Amino acid sequence: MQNPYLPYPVRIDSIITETEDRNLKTFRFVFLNPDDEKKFAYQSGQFAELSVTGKGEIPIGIASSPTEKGFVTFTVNKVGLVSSYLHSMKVGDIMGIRGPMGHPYPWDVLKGKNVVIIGGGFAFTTLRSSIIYMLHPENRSKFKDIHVIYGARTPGMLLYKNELAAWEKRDDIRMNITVDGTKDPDWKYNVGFVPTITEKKAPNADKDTYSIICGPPIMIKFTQPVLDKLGYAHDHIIMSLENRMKCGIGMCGRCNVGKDFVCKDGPVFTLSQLETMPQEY
Amino acid sequence: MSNYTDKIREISERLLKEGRVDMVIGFKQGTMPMMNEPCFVKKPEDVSKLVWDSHCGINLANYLTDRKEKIGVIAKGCDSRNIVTHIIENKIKREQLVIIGVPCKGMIDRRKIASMSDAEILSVAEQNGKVIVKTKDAEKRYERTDLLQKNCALCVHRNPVIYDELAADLVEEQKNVDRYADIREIEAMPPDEKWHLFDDLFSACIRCYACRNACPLCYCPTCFVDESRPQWVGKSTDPIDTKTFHFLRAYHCAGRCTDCGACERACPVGINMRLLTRKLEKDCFESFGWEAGLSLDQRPPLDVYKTNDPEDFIK
Amino acid sequence: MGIEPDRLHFSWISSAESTKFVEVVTGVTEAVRALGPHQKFVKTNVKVA
Amino acid sequence: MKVIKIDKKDWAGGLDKASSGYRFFGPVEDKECHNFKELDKGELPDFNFSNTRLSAKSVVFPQTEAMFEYSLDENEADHHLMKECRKNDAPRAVLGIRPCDASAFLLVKRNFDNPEYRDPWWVKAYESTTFAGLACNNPCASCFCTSAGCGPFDEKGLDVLLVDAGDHFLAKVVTEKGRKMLAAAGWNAETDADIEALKKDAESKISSFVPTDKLKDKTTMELYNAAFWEEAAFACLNCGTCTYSCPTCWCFDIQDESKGKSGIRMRNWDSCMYPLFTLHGSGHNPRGTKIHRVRQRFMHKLKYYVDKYGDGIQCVGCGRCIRLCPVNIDIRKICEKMNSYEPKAGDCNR
Repeated sequence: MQNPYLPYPVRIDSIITETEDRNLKTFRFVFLNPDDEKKFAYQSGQFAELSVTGKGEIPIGIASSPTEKGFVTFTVNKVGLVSSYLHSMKVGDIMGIRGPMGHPYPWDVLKGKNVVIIGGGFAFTTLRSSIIYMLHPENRSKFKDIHVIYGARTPGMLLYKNELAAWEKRDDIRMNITVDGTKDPDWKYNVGFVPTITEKKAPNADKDTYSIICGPPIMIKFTQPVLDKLGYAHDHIIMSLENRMKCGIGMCGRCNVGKDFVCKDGPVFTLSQLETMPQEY
Repeated sequence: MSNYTDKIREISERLLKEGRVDMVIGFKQGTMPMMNEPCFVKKPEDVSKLVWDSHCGINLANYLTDRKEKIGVIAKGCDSRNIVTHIIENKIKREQLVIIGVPCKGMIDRRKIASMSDAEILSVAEQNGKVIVKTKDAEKRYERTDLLQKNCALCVHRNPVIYDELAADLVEEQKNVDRYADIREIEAMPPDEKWHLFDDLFSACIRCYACRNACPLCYCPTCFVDESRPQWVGKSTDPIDTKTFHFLRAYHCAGRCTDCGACERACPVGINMRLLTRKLEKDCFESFGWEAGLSLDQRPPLDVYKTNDPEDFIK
Repeated sequence: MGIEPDRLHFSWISSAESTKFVEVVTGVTEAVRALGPHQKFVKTNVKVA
Repeated sequence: MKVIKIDKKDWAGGLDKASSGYRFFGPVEDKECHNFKELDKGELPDFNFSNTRLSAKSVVFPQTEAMFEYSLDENEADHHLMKECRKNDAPRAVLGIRPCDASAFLLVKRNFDNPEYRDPWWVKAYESTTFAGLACNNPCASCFCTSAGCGPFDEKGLDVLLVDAGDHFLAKVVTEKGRKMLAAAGWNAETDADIEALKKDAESKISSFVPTDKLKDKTTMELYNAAFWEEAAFACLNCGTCTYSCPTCWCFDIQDESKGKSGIRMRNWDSCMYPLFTLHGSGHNPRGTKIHRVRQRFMHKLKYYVDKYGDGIQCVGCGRCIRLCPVNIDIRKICEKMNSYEPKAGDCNR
């Protein structure tokens, strides 16, 4: 019997500090046993439990893409006991990851469709994974237009800055980067909150256009009416939820929203699904 | 007791009708023998829900914490003392409250009754100072005074210490009660013996925290057992963690506990944790002459420094 | 709580009372050494199923 | 199915004989109540009880259970790696478990043993256990097992059903596992004694009936938004008594605990009654109020579970939560309210 609680041992391969407040770091892990990488076959939108021995586990969205081989990456915000300790760890340290968990974004449904990615703050991780996945030469032709609207408080709070800059230069993805405000005179992208930029830049809805939206609750709250205004059907709006988790496999009982577990039945839900569920997230 | 119920309903109805309160907090008839359920009444026509009998042992001060409404609250002696403590500790304002005082003759110990009978108890009623306990095949009568909750038998503040209305005439306080005979016995034990006593006392604990949550003093937004950074107490059923929880909780209540007995009443496994809280109560009385919740004008002893505080333990 | 009386000491010592400080520390050390290692509030490893 | 007659004077001897092949668990009186514990060699279960204070779930799912052990000592080759703790999976038998508690394992099994994941510790403990249940000849007034898809003589969670018939037990063999245990004890006197009459008699003594038939017809949001929750939750202290005493509650927490350079990852029972259960790292709590938490408990048992598995409520009607609740919150009353609820215009939304 495969023990679903047993983490795969990994080594920290690199650590990048992403944001100017130093609260977000991207960890790249390499599996100690190469076979485990095969077992850890994932798709964009899934998450995993990062296990820090002696401290505990935290559920974190997978930031790398299945098209990137040899490692997995996670961007971790420093908030609690485990994440704070993780931030103090060094390259070469041994820990564990357990997963992949949950459902990915519905890639079967999204095939042949326009995809509008709307992200805010540090919730951009699985969206980064999705973009890398869709832009991969093998996959790009499977999707029509790709729009990205991504905002952070300031330029220094944006994740994956080098990649954002590289995507800006491409013509097969339409980038709309924005910040809430900046004093930087050289800032060449948008200024304004994500909902405002969405209203200006997102394509109008049609049956072939889906939006994936991840961000802080306040951003989601104000972006949703904008998408309504643009005519997006609620089953075309895809969201990813977060809740406190322990087991990650639907057993420990805390992350449920109605009868569904965020860990096992989510974290990806459409807005029309969420409308039939209690707002316990 | 039915006249208590009538009077409580009458007062509550008046308070609600006159708009002096938004809600009255009291008890409604329970579904099990010897159990009543704390409840609120917001409309004058609903006051018939309210009841009063010898099974209203839960401390209603617990339901006042941080509430914003104007509340009529039914208060026994111990409840009233905890209301005083709540007011002193800024958990509710005096102006928000209309206290409906209930002079109390003690609550009945449901565990004691259950332990005296092999058969399941189907009903418990009272008549002229007698308690009538019915099981499937038998009916037994007991003296009410023999069946009081342990804390009630030792109570010296049966009358509410603060009230705006009264549901009955004041009762005579019990005199010459030796509140601490058992505590003195424990104090006299050598350390090892004490340790074994506590080992045994808490061995059945399942860490459900019913004692803490039933206690009107335990309103911390994050209890020390739930703190994770740093973690004070382990979360397992390890006996050391269990004892740490009980000892620390008792200390947190030092100088505040009114011995209302809610902790013991709530415990699903019947742990006598009042042995700890009463030891601290005794110390506060002996060292500072302090009894909790008797006056709105005095700060609790652990809250103030006085030059004559006892310090013979300092070398 | 079952902790031996000699294991816990309280004392007022001013920063000027160096001699008293030495006396107290020596006294405490001796008293606690006489009692030996504390066994009661020590968690070895969690006893679990 | 076969019925074996066990003379009570052969009881201790049989258990002694079988004890070489089984670890026995049974009800034992401790202080003021009975609870399940592992029986010492020669110790007999005490059947002079109506039901144990806590359920028998801890036999399979202990309140604290070690999952992994680890070393933080970097001089050791396997430092920081989780190693599964060795468990005693030798055959066990639970003696005198009530049919309600035994059938609770079947409800819980759906959580721990499903097509996607199997919980190794729960599954191994469950599979290595033989359930020799004791029929309830005298159910309590607060029992409502027959309303919860169970009953005082219910066999579905059992391997053997023991019926106390005065100077002897009648043991109905329910499964092969049960047959083996009886054989190991050397009990083999087949009888054609009828236990149906005793069963009918016991069932007729159940006085509590709780309707559950309409729960599935309502939408989650109708029940979730129902107006009665504020009143239903008012008295609740948010202690974990109901959940810890419940045979069908399975929620748990995972914790690492280190001492020096080594430690264990363990799990402990947890409860939806506690605010910490769902508290996010950010401080946000999706079930931030008592009303949320009380509603979660009842909605889980009486609606979410019903919808998820389509096979009744997550409750066996043992009545423990009713008897032990310090403030008399009664699942029977809440279930009635939910079952008979008709949504009204003007109910608060969300």
